[in-house]
Amino acid sequence: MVQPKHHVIIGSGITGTQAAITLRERDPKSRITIITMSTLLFYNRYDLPDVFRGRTDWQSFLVYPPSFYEELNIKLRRGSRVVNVDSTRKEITLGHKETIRYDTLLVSSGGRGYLPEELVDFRSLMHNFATFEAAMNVKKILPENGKVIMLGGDMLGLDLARNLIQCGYTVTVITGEHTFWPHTVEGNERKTFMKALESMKVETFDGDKAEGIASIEEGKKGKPARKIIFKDDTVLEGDVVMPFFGLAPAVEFMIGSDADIERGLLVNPELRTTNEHIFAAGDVCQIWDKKDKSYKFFYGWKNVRAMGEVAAKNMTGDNTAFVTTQDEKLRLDKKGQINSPFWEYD
Amino acid sequence: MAKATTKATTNDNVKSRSSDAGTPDSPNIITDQGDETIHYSDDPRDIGWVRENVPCQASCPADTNIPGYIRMIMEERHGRSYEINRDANVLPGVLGRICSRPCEDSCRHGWPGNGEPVGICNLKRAAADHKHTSHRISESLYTPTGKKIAIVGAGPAGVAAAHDLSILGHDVTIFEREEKPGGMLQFGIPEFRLPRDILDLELHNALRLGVELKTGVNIGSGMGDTRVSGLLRDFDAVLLATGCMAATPLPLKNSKKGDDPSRDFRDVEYGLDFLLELHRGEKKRVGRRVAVVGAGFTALDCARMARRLGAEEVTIHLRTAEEYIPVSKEEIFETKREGVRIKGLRTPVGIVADKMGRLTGVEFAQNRLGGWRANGRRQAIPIDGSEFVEPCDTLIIAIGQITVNDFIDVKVDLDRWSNVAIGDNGMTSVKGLFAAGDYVSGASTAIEAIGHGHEIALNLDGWLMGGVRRKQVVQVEKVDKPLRDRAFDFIERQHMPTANLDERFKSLEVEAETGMDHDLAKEEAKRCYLCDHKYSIDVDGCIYCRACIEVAPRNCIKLVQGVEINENGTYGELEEASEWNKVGAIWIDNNQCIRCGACFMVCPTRCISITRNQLVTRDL
Amino acid sequence: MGNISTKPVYLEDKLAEIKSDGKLEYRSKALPTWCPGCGYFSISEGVTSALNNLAIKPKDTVVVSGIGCSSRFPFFVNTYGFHTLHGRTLPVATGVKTANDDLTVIAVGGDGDGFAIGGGHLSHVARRNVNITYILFDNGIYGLTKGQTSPTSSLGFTTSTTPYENHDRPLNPLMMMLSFGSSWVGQGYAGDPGHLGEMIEQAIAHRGFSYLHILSPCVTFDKTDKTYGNLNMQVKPIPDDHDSSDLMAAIAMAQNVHKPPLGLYYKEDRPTLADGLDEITQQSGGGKNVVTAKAAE
Amino acid sequence: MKNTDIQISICGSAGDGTIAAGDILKRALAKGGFKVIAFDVYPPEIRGFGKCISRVRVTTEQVYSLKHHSDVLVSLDDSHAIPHVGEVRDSGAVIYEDTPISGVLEGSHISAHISPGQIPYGLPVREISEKETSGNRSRNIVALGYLAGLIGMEPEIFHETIADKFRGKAIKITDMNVAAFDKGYALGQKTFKLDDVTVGKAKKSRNKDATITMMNGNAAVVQGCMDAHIKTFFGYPITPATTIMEKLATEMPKVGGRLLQTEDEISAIAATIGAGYAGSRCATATSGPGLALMAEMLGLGVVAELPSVIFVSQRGGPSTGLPTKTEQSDLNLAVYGRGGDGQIIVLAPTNVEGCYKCAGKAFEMAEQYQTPVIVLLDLYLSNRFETVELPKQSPFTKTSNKAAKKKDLEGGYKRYAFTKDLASPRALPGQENGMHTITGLEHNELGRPSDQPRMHEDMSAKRHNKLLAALSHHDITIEKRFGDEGDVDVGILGWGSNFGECLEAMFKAREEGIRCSAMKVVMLSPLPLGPINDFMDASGEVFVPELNYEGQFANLIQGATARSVHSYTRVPGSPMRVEDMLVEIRRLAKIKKAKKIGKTKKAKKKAA
Repeated sequence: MVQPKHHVIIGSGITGTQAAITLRERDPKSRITIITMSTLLFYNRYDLPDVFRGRTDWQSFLVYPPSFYEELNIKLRRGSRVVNVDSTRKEITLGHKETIRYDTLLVSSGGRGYLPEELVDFRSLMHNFATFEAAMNVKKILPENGKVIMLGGDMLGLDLARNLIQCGYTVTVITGEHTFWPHTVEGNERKTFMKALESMKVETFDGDKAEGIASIEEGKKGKPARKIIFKDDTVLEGDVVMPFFGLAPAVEFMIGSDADIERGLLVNPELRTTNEHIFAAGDVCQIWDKKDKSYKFFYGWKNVRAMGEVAAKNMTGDNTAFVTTQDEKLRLDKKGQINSPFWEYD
Repeated sequence: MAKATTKATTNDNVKSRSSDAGTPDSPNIITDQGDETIHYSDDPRDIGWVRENVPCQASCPADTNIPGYIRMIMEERHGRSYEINRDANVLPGVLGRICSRPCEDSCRHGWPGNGEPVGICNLKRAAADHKHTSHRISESLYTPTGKKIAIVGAGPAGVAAAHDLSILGHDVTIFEREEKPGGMLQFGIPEFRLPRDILDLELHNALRLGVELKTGVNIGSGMGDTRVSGLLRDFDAVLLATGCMAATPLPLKNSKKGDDPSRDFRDVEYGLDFLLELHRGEKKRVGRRVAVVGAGFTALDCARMARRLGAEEVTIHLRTAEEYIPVSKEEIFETKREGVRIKGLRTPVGIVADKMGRLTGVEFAQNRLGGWRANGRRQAIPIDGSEFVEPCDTLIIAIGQITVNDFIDVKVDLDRWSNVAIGDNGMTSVKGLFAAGDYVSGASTAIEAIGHGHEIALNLDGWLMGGVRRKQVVQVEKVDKPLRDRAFDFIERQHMPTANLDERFKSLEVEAETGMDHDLAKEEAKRCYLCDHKYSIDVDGCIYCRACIEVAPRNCIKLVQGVEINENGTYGELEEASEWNKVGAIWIDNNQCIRCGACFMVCPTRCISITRNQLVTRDL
Repeated sequence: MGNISTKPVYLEDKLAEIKSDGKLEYRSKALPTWCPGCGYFSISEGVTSALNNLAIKPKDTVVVSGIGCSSRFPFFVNTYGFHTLHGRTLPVATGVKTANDDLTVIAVGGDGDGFAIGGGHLSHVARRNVNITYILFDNGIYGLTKGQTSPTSSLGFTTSTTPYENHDRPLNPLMMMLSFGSSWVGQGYAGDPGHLGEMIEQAIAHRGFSYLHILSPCVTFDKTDKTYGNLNMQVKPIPDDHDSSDLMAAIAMAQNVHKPPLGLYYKEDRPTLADGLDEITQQSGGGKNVVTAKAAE
Repeated sequence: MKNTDIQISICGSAGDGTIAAGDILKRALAKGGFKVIAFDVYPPEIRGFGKCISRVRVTTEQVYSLKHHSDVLVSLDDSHAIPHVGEVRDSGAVIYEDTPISGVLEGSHISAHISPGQIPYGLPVREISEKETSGNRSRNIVALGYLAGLIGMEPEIFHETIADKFRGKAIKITDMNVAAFDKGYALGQKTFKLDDVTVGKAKKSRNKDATITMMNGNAAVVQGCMDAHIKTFFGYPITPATTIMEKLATEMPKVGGRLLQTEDEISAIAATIGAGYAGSRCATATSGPGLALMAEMLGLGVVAELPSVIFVSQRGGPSTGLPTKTEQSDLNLAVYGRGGDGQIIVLAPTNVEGCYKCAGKAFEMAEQYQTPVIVLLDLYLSNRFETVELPKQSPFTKTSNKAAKKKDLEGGYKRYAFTKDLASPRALPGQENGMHTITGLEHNELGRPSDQPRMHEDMSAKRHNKLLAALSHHDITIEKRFGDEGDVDVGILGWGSNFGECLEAMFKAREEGIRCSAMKVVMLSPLPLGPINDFMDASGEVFVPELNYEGQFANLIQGATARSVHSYTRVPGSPMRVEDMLVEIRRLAKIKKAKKIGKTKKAKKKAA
């Protein structure tokens, strides 16, 4: 008897989950395992700003109930960190030293917030917004009508910013090269969008003009909890400092495998890595663009879900190429407010 | 199970202990006269054990006794620690700053599941920093032999060889082209990584045993040059250690002469020359936007130096990616922290200049990654038609160095890479002419050069004296009880303190890394597993009670029924047994053992022993 | 005791030696379930070595035990075994031996099993001189029931049933067995496996009732009294000039409970139970002994 | 505020400190004012590698048994805990080691078995333990601390309990364990809590005359003995009764009592009866195998009419059986297990508080009726922890001896005189003019051997009938009914430790609309037939669940009442599953309904 194939997916986000659903459709008898560091089942991180509107029950964020995984016979390994992938033995080692064999592997571990190296020393004074737990943590410490200082200001951050403002908080974005990431906005266009930001009541502060951040410190008693000191001696105060410098792919566990890495995992348009049994999809991969002759990241909900589906198809014998379906332009809506395809999801 | 064929010959090697007590080769000898506490062995299984079980030492090109010196820091005997270093490498304070640290890549503490490697290099520096101000260097000198040796080049290989040869009783003269000794250390490494006072002091100490240093002497065939043929006539032996002091050229489009754009464009120069000129005292300037091409330490040094010289945007362009370049993660992090950006998958193909001939940008081709090269690096393959331009004002090319052979006026055989060919003992095709260091191997690291100088010196001595005078054996020495605590294993790797960014950019001399203080170094030293300690079970005294297995922190003590023996006589995998009647022995798997000592403490029949196994060189 | 020499030991040499030796044949497949570090491991090693050295085949060996940690023993050796009831080891062993003289019967048990609940049987099996070996694992505590006082617990020893110190004077098993008429009495120590193995070998080789007393620490419930640390300092070898046929000298030596001498105390050759039974058979004018007849075939 | 009802299971290998962790947990929570029911399962091995589970149910209101589903599972050993992951309810927590020593094969780590509805909490237990204590022995405490921190229990009560636990050991040991607890606690507090297990406030008791404590059945027995002024105790260790002797060994000397560990059970019961003869309040404790050994000596107790109390904690049998598993299969041995007509009094408490009452009352009855009294517990009850309210003042007499008075002694003292209440005045050694001889032989009123047929008949009747007076004993609940009053569809007749499960099942059945009540029978010999018959009259169907194979109690009832019951027997070695009992109750309720309808139809037919 032929053993059913074991498809292993690293990452339980939209990409991984979509891939698992497609895999189950196409290969009903296979074993499917999703490995994730999260202790929660899949939820949309786009929903997280709702935390500030008082939606604090984690169960309400779940996209699928627990029974969904049982019905589709998808094994979930939560709280599990992948530490190594041995592509010759086709084995994954988890942080708790368990090894898992795979027949095909999909890496959809996504990206994590990038923090410029010169700010690393101040990491303990900042709050991220990557997970439900992190979001709840910010909600807990942010006083009513409190002030958030946002560094960088990528589109994830700006989404949070507009939500925070609607909830009565104030937000100051320290702008710089990562503002509007992943969109590239330059020259006059940038000026327009900056203005639009202000019309959305997002305060901005030009970080480059102030020669960059010299240090981040704890605020004095009775004062806001954080202060940012710039090299030109400007000081900004706020209750919470949050970095939003775009995403860096989470690939460190793939270094021992023979899948190529530049910043992310390098894949062809069929989302295959340089190892025939390993695929990558979502924010973790750089896809070869024949036209531009370069490896490109594709962000946004529509893109990464499509990637999950494409990868799953190709893992089960298809040869579909990923084509982006998402408009990548930053735009203004009728009210003159910023809108981004990056913010759109079903 | 592989059957063992080698039989122990250890009895023949047991020598009287008293004659060795107190010699620098055998530190910490237990002087208790009661039972046999020191044993010497040249059994390949014992030598193999040290080689396999002390991975840091095995991977050190200079064969530094790393657990030995780290243990001394733990005991706060920094001077002794420094001397153990000096046995293998005469420039501990220097290497403690700039070593490429192959040892840390192999450190047991960094093996999967064990955490991060021990900060071996930082500790080396700590030993140098914290030794007593009136520290006494110990050298054990041999009787003068009356032999004269000339060494060409006062770089790390030459200095290491000169030091060893002078100890062995020979008269040594070094000829150096520059005004100061040190070679690449003196001229190729920025001061923010290596302060010159440290370098000068250690060079002085290495050579002050009677080595004659002649600087400003050009060896060559031109007017006023000293000739190699002449040296061969005047000396009993000549050692060439001139290093790799020429930059590898990078041919680029739009460069008139095709192969060397630095000659056509003022804003294009080679990283090696950039640093050499800077350190010879020339004033160097860079533009606002600097592009550095290259993936080694030199590229990073140039980029960081460019930032110090006022460049605002400095980018290092890699052919492959960060993951695959031979530079430590800390170094990359510090470089990025200083504002340098690193971009991958691009090969420079051309120069873009304005009408005035001023550089305005570099043209790159997008790469894809290819297979692995023999040296463990990744291949990068440019993609046709993918060219793009990155604007910049200065281009620094740091893609490698090559050797130059045109100074030799005697005919010497070269290998296929145009490096000088040497035999097993380091001698070239010309009798009495030896070569060592980068000059032989091509551009490598300081520690490799020192290791090679050390090795060639011993061979050269053998050749001069008509036979090898010393031999490496394993010194097995009893240790009374475990020297570590399990809690030590949970200490996080201590980070090297660094100067803050403002401070660093104040002048070119400010050292970026400020050194570990006494306590920090001791804390880090505690992390060392002391891999030279061997825990063994005396099977005859073992009652198979598994008390040791019960307390073991990992799967390190096993019920075994067999063992693989490798071809070189060392041990391979242990074959475990799960059935009681198959259990031949309970044995400590040295690959897993982290020397925590828990087993030793619980053994009811006291059949577990600890020995310190060190490679020592003994006179024959 | 332990390798204090720094001379390296090579595993493959050792494994080859152990494999060719044959001792492993006497072990069961299952790993012993005694607490790691238990002295009983040492005894187990000793018994298997002894049987191997004496070339007594596993099939010809029966190990009988009662209840207690030590009585798990039959499960860990590859011989015939009988795990009976608390204290009733010796009568069962007598029955086995009486039924078939050709078997080597080894009774094993602990201090509680042998000297408390089963104490009544000791004197009788000794005076009858049943040709069996009784190996007494003395850890001075009840291990299986998690640490109560035993008949050999020291004065002043605190256990869960003697929380205010034990005031019952401990038995002197060696003196008892000497006085009961054991024809072979010796003492070993689990912490000295080499010597212990030799003693077990001699005890099994003896024709008649042999009683071997073994001092063996309970690493789980006795952290203060009969520990390896304490016993290591106390035990000493029997002097070379001791005459093992001198019962009074042996009894005198058995008095030394603070520095327990290790070795053979007393040995005497005299008719066994089976000899007596054979004699009665003859006296009664009956036929040949059935057991012996079987063995003769 | 929501009532607290949490069940925590800690599962590990013997030697992992599983039971110790559970012990600290329940003691601390009882100290915090909660009601606690707890039961441990541990292996028969020495320390070996067997499975241990400690289950603790913590509630605000009194409950009667453990739940089938736990809210939290703590794994100290995955190989043992994996089969128990399924017992954690949805949205419950699973706490486990996520940094094991060595590599494991796919599926051997517990995280592979946690269902999507359960919440995983991995933590480096061993590392933290080794970091804090340089050893791995405090893994259990670290995990406990984590648990406490995660669900928000007060750390102080744990600190105190840990200090209590390690009292008598080096201070360093306590400190290290407290540190290990705190490290785990801090981590637990820091962990983002996703399960819905929460601790509410505990209720404070209002009874001023009672002390609230948490103890197991064996400890309650000991407390009963102490409050009843026990004087002597002789015993021999045997699971699961040993802890009675261990505790008494600590307590009795404090009030001048004497305890001796004898060489075996034969000796223990002999000494107990000897002490009884001398007038001392005395007892022994054992389990099935020991009781079997005592049978002969108990016969002597019966015929000699001497008081003795024997605490018997049953385990799985027969023979050595299942030493560490619970069962109710020594009923026959306790009630019938003697040579000759050897009726004695047998009491079977149903909960921990009952253990206390029965223990104290057993001494009174033994003296009053001059007989051995067996108090029949089982491993489940012996080791089950509950919070109990114990009276501050001892409710027991110092002695209930029917002492021989001056007039009894005049003119030849009759040790076995036939009297109105059938218990003869008893003279004690040392009492003037009371000298007599005790024998196991049948005897006359004077105590002298007699084999006269009439004497044997009269003495047999005396020994039998004097015990019937115990049925009207005012101080002890011989039987008690719970649930619906009046006629019910299903009546549950329960005994011993299993009655807690009976109650839970009864309450659940009532929630489902079944008319149901439960009655416990505490005195098994002599049997309170009157109330039992009344209960059976009121019950449509009589359901008798018990943990033995033969239905020993059902047989006892059926034999004594000549009426049939629905016997329901299980021998899993563990407590009965309430869910399983409920299935049976539903079935019986349907039978009852069918009968009713049948009856009505018949009646209608008749009428027609």
